[in-house]
Amino acid sequence: MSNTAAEKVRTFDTRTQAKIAVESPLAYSYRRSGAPAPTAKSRVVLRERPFLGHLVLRGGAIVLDEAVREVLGVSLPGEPQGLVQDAEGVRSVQWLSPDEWLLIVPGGEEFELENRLRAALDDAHFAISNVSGGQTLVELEGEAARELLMKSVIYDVHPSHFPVGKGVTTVFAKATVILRRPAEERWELVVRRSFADYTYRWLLDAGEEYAIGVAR
Amino acid sequence: MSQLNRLPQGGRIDRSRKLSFTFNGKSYEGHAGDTLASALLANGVDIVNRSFKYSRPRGIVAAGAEEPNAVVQLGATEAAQVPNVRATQQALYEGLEARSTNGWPNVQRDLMSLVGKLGGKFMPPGFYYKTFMAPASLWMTYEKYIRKSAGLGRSPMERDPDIYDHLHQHCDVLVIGAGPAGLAAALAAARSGARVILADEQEEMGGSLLDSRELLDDRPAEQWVAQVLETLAGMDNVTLLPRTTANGYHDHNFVTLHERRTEHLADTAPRKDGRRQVRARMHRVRAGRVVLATGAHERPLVYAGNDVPGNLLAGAVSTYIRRYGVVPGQKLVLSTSNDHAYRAALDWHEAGREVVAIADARANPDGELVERARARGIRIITGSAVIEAKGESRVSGARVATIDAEGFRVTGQAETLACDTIASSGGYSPVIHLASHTGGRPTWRDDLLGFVPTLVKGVSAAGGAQGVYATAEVLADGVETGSRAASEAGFAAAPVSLPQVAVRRDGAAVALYQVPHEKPTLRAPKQFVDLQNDVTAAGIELATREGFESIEHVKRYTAMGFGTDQGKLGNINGMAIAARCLGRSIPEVGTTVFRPNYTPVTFGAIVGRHCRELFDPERYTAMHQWHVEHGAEFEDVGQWKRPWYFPKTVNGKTETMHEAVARECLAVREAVGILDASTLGKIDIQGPDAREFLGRVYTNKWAKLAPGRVRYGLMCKDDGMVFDDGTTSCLGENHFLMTTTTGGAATVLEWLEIWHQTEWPELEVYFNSVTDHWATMTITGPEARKLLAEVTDMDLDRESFKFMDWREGVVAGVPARVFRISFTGELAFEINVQANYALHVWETLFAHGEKYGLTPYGTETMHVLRAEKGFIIAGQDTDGSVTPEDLGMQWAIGYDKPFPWIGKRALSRPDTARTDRKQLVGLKPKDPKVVLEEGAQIVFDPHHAIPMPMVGHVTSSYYSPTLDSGFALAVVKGGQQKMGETVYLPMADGQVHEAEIVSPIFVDPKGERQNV
Amino acid sequence: MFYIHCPYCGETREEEEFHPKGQAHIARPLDPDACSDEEWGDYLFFRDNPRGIHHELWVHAVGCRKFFNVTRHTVTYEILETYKMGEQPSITAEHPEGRPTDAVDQQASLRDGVRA
Amino acid sequence: MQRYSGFGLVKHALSHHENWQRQWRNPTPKKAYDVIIVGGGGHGLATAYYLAKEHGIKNVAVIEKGWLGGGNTARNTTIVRSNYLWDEAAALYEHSMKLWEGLSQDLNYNVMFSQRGVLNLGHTLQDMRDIQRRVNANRLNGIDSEVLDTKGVQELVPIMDCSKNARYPVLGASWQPRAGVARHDAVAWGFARGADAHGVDILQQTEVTGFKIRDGRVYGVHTNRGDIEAKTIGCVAAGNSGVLAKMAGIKLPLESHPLQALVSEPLKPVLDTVVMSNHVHGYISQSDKGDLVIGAGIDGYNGYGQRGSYPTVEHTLQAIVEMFPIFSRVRMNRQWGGIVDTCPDACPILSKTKVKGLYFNCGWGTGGFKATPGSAHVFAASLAKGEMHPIAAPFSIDRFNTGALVDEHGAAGVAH
Repeated sequence: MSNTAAEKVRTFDTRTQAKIAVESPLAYSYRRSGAPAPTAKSRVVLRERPFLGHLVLRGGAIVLDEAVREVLGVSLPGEPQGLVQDAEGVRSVQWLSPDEWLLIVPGGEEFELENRLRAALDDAHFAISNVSGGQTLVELEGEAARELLMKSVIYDVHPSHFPVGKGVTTVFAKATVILRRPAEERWELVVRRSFADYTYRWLLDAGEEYAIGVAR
Repeated sequence: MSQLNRLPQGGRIDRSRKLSFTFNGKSYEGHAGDTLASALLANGVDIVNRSFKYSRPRGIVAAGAEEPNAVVQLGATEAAQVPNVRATQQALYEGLEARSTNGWPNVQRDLMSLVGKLGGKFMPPGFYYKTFMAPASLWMTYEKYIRKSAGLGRSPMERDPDIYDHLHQHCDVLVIGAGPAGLAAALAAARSGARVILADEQEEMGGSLLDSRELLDDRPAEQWVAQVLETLAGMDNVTLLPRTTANGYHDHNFVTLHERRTEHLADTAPRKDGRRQVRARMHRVRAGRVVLATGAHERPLVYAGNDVPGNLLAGAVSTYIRRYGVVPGQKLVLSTSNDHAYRAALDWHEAGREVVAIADARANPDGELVERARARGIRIITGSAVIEAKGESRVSGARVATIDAEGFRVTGQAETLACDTIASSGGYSPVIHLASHTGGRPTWRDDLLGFVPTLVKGVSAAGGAQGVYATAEVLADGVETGSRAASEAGFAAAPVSLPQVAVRRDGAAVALYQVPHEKPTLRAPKQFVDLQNDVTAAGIELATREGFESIEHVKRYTAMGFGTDQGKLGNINGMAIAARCLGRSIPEVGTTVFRPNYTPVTFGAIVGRHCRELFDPERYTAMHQWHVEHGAEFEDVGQWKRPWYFPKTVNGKTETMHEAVARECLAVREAVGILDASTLGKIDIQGPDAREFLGRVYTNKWAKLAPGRVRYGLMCKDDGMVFDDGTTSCLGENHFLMTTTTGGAATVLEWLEIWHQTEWPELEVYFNSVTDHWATMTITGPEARKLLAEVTDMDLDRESFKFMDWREGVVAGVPARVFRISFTGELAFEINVQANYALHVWETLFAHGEKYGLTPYGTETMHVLRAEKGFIIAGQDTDGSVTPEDLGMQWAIGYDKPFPWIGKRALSRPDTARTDRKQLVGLKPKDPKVVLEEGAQIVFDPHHAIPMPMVGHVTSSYYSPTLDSGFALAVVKGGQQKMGETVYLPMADGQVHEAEIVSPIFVDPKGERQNV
Repeated sequence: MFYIHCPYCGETREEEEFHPKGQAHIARPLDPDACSDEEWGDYLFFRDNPRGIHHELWVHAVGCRKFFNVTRHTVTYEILETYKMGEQPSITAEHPEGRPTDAVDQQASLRDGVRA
Repeated sequence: MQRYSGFGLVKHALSHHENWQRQWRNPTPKKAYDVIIVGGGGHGLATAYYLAKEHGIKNVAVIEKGWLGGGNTARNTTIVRSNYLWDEAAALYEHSMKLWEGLSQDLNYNVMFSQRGVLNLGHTLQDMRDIQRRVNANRLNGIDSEVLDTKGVQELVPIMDCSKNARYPVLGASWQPRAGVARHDAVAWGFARGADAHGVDILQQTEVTGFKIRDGRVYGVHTNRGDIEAKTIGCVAAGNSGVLAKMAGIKLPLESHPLQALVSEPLKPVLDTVVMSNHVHGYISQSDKGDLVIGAGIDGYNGYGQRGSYPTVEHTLQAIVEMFPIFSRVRMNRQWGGIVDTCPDACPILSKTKVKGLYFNCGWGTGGFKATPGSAHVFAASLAKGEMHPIAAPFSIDRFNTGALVDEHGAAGVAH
């Protein structure tokens, strides 16, 4: 055991560089329910972005902001429902609660990011939990994406109420999702792994009206 | 017989499109744009149903949601059956098949009507309560026959082929009703830029303007409607929902709008572009402001024989003529208390049919419409009313007589006028239903002779819904209300121009509800108040005579207003009659309270997509696919699907559960088994006060748990009762990983948060769920170490990796945390890996495990193995009334911990401190072949008479292949002090099992096997 | 169905995102062992049940997961205010139109406020 | 009292129903009574009835602020059963069941008690363990109760989806054949008529505004129609009990919650038994009029508004359609809410208080209607004797301090 010393928090890289079969949370769903390919008639297209790095960051906004700026180069969204992305649009920080943020980064970056944040935060009272294996990101695009969301989430997704750069945790059918709008034409659902199949089947069912397609 | 009542022209129907349909098996034709009711009237169908109680023939009375009689069964196939469809609200479509809901052998000649005729007299309200009491034993037999006559339509007996859904809508202003007030309000609100939803229950928007005689800007009103609708349809901020009924108004401006998307097309939703369409959609609307523009319902007059087919509402007559081009008869008598109803006579006259007379209750009617009728030479009998309709299956005459000014007595000789149709109007009742759904009690206004809604914050009413009836005023009211709603929602009003409408001079109406008859009410021919429930004026009088004085009592005793029309026609009349009987005013008798729904809504629409496989989420672990492929039977644990057992099929024979579990158990005890334990809740706890926090929420001590070590913990509520348990590992000095039961994961996380957020915010600690991040597989059994050693280079030595230690390493190429904890009593390693790699690790273990006899096992085997060791399952061996002491877990209670941990104080209450509480013990059946029933009750004296004092029950019981015997865990009063004593379990089949109270640990009491 | 303003999210959200958790401002006795059985029973089980203004604890369960207080009328169901843990209500049964400002200012310390 | 019978009905019909008498009087309050019952719902009226009939105490007033039987008696889903888990609760409900079985004849008022049987479904292995535990306990307590497997359930209710394809397949059920439904309003009216016939004054539209208490003893009430005295007062006011208790300076461990129910449009008979499911959360029966009578869960917040939240209704109908897919096209006619006073252990309070002479009978949660005659019978005996009846004794308020709860949560759930 390497950490029997008085280490305060034990970090752990759960990812391997080895060539090992990985299964996204929707892998079972594709096999079970299929994945209709998008066609010209598809008014909404679903696409999973699997294997990203997901970190939950807890702590006070002021302290965390400094560290996030330093490490990620973006400022922490201090206002509720805020979602910010880095210049490349591949790393994001989302407000989840007054002391909780979700960081999503390209897969494989999360462990180093955690360590750098920990170093930057040093003695502050904070917590970082790696949840990369526990959730997946599902994108919805297309003219009917918003109406499909209206069938699914209780939150108001009208553009006047849900501009780009917003994200909320809300009720999706009988599950919970994090819903984000990173771009004008794109919505993202952050879905818990064990609910992913339910969410997928719901979207396929509710999306039938719009000839939903699944991009893989 | 082909549409004999259809006018050669007029109406909004599409005469180029003929639609054929059947009613009671007979074929008819109608037109696109017809309702089923208008098509039936066009074809001269008088009797559409038989009444509920007296089996009297009934015809169409109204043209909308208030129709009480024309309730039919729809559907061409079994699965497409729809019971209780109001013909007045059902659009006609090609091939529609409808039937009456009552009448045997058919609606024309109903044998039950004999019962009604003869027995009607013996069936006053409350008659069930007064009879069928002797002998008591026969009630169930009586009831069987009473039930046979119950109900209107019938349920389909096959699964619904259609689908339904919900749309979560949010808007600034929701306008309900697209008549003149609603259109004006929507236009005004929309112009201000607010997000507006306009919903209307009818096939077409426009409401009363669609059959209006009035000109708006010198054009027919319907042209103005078309123009406004076109404007609204072109605005981005407006959603138009025709065929959409606001059926429920809920707190804080939450409104359910039921949109019928395909019911006007077919009885089963047709496909569109090869894809399914939803039959109905429920819009769940959260509105900033709500405008009720729901209009008013006309009240019929209550006179003898007013239920005979051919009695209609005056307004309905106009609607059928003007909107559908149908005159529902040849000779009309109109009975009215107001001017507006004169439209019926004028329309009838213009249609070229005979208006026999107008009986006007007023002494000197002189309004504009009255004058117009006079000018056409229509006979007007003032100060009079139709006191009785003659005829049985169709009106054959109207008895008209003069009545006194109060409308209480017949003052003159009745004259019988030959006619086939009687239209009546007793005035108008604002449609206040939605406003009363949230508890607002309406207010009676004598000037309007009706109730107006009492409105809560955020809602307003416009037009007829608040008793404003003149078109010009209605339009102005609509604009004003719409603008105000938008401005309250934060949008500046924009100008809206109103059309010019000539102001009609109307005379004052008089109050008339029940029309007098020469005979007193109890002796007069039946005067119906609630047609659907066969409630008569006499019934109401009788109820008041028997002491039922509040309108709530009267309604319940007579069943008035409990029909599918919810008393839209009858309630005010009924209240007026009750008030008169009691010598009180209408508001003194009570007010009328309506509940959702405004009109009934199919369960399917309310359920939406939350049915069949989407009824409730099924949660899966990362290894689910493997379990399915390997034939697992699943157990529902919360929302999770967990493998229950893995039956093997050999030579076409599949193992029973008993066989599979025995095999799985032996594999673990003798070789090695593997369990998918991913569903256990996992909470990552970080912070300098994490340890202190654990000490407060667990009953046992945490101060000294070192990194690398794991401990079992028990959680109580502050009443001292156990509610969850699990192991918690120390990952670092300030870092712990807590596990919970599968079902308790969310509850425990919220439990930690509520204590942290509300009681101990000063503790520096954070909790995050990592349940889904990790997949957990437990390999357990004597061969577990050897197996694991094949796929890892971790040091698995028993000295360096002890029982209740955890270590990091790489398993099957994947970074893993491995915990040496055991729920089976065998050597065990719980391997946690990031879930995305889980299937690979699982399969790798199998690739190496065959030679060791690696056997997958499910929850059933897990239960047997843990029970053999006396390990509890929270929720199975506990039920919210069991303390840690009751469980014999004194070792897990830190009485001397400094902080008064949750649950501690309650343990010293008199009842929780008793020594004869029910305590967890083992039970060994005297006959080893017996597996006691879980839930079997335990007694000390099996010969005691019933009721027999029970001293406990079996909480867990299994056959143990290891012991080759049944064994059980149980709670028994004072059980911990009764080791070796015999208890009895008297069973339903008469057998009484005997069992010995023993320690709950059946296998390896010293715990040596898990320590190897 | 309620429309509830979450003081932490700064937005009014659907009731389905929230769970009611009983009466607000129930503090666990600091020294349980010093409590009589009656006092402990009172703490565990006895709650106000007013017909009128009531202070309740809710959690934004499907949202920010924060607990907060709701002042609500139990007959009209009108929500009069919501406020964070540690804060005191400004609207009470005694002051249905709002407490005088000096009373509001007398916020208890964070710890006491949260607990009571 | 004018006795009701089929023969009487014919006689009245021949006289055009002009000679029916009032079912109860509308008396003027007297200055004093031997006993006052506060609350004119089913339980209160029945308490007065049994006081007069069984204990000869006829100088009794029932004080009702609205109309008799206008509270939960008029708003429940009419299920009557006695298959409760714990001995104390089982004894109480079974006592009630036995009274139900002769109630129509006793009252000479047909309350239409229909013993069509109640099924409590099990959908998980733990459900089935709980069912077995409860049925075994019922049996040894002398209550008819048996465990059915899926096939047995399907035979009783052919229209239910008992297939393995269901999200939560039906694994079995408990079955109480003597259980059933009754006509709720008739129960209040029958007891009112019976009590009135024995001389009880039913004072409607009379609101208690306070208690007259001296030296720790109650001796009357203040009402909007003046003071009325009595040395023994029983409060049977369901959701309003807490408000009354507060007037007497007593605390009760009660919370009043909305409990919603709904009915479909009337249908031809299709469901002959009562089906209840705690797991998927819904219960259903079909009334003699043909309505499907459906009960929902309790809303989690306190509320006196006689309405709850819409999602509760949605979840209930989802459960109903899950169990009965053929009802998808049936329509919901009406929904409403009652106010149920719930105790922390899902059991009622039948208890003396610290104010001598003042008794409370409340906290029935979802169990009130079925308990009506039994609750009233033992409460009347307690008021008459000044000592709690043995069946009532375990339901004292003290249990919340001693910890001797009768926890029916596991067994009751949403069950009604």
